[in-house]
Amino acid sequence: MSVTILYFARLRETLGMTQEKIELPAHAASVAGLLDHLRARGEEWHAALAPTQSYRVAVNQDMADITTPVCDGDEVAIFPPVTGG
Amino acid sequence: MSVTILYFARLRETLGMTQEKIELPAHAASVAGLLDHLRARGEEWHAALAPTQSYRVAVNQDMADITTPVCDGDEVAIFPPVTGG
Amino acid sequence: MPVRVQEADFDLSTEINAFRAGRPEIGAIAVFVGLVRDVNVGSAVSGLTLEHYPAMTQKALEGIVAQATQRWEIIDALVIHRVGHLQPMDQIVLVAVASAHRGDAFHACEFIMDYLKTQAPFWKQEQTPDGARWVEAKASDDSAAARWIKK
Amino acid sequence: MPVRVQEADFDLSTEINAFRAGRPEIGAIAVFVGLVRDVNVGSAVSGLTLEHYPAMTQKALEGIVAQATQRWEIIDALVIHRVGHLQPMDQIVLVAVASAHRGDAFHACEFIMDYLKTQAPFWKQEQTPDGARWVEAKASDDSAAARWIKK
Repeated sequence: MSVTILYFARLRETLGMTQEKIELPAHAASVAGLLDHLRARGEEWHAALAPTQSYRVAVNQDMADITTPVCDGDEVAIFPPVTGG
Repeated sequence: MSVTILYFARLRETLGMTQEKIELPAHAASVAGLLDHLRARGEEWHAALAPTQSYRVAVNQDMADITTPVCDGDEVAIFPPVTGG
Repeated sequence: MPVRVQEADFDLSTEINAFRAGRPEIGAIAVFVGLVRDVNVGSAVSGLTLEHYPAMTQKALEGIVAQATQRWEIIDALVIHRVGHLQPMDQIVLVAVASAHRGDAFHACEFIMDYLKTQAPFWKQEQTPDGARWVEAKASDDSAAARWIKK
Repeated sequence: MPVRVQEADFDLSTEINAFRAGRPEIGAIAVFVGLVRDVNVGSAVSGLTLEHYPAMTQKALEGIVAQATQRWEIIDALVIHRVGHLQPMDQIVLVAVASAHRGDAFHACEFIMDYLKTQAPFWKQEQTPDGARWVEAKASDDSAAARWIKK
């Protein structure tokens, strides 16, 4: 299935990526599965998305957690804790 | 001793008095003594200044209670609970 | 710590801009504006007269602001309270508190309003279809102010 | 319940006057204005860039305002948040809450700010003498937001 991923702020800079469209295997159809998939890309991704790092994930513009399902056509955003206001 | 008394809002209307200067006997030199002195003026004063009525007293522009001393030349104000803001 | 009691209306932008001018250390401003409502305790209100005790008002408001300054980390506070005749939708009171961070600004602003409501010598008389009536003090204002008393 | 995300500055009086126009039932407006400080975490700050997630920002802010509306008796709420390049002393955010009485206005305004700080997808990058740096989220913002979770 096809998923759009957006990266923001420090994570966008660290990973050198603003937006991408990926094919996610059906067995990885959750935030946890998607993160595992991305971490497998190499050391930089593994470090930046380690569970000990502080970051947030939104699915279809709603704050999500690792159990949130990811479906075909979803927009997933990965970003640092927010600092507006 | 000489004391200036000011009345505000509903109490000013009930008592028909905005400001007066009175001679207060030395034995009445406290808020409690002053109130007793005023209540002795008659039924209307007795009712309006009864301890069960809701009103406040300030001495020299500071909120006071019945134990606050009253000295020669002081300005005492008697008024309903405040309703500004 | 400017405190003003006046008949004239005030403009929010003018007041806040002057209040924060030249102070880049301010990160947060909490503001309260009190307005005349057209209804109170079930009656239509066509106007309001605010009486006060001129010799005491300024002193009482400055005392309240001084207490807020001691209790919270604030950079400055501004209080403007109107007196005289007001119409529904008119502005009555402005309280603004500037701080580096929002928590102190919010709490000091709410504290100043709660104390102003119970300690500053202002009295409202409303014009209603049944004639003029003095506004009664609310027990909820006493309990709001009592929240701030340190145990 | 207007929510706006914009690069342009806003004028406090213009916004508040439009917000309360024709609503004589409003007795209280609590307002918060967030400003760019010229110092943060010990460094001089010469400017700020606010990045956001456009598709999510509006939705997140509307969700926060909707929660406030359910929890307090409020008449209306207004949120304006700026994005892009800002200078010290620039306005960043405006939150205004109108209510009949002040308690609801104050609490809903503080709630919206606390949630905005932890839930709305904005990120600040500061320009300092050592270069640009991303502002770190503060644990105190998480605990401020956690205060509102009902036990």
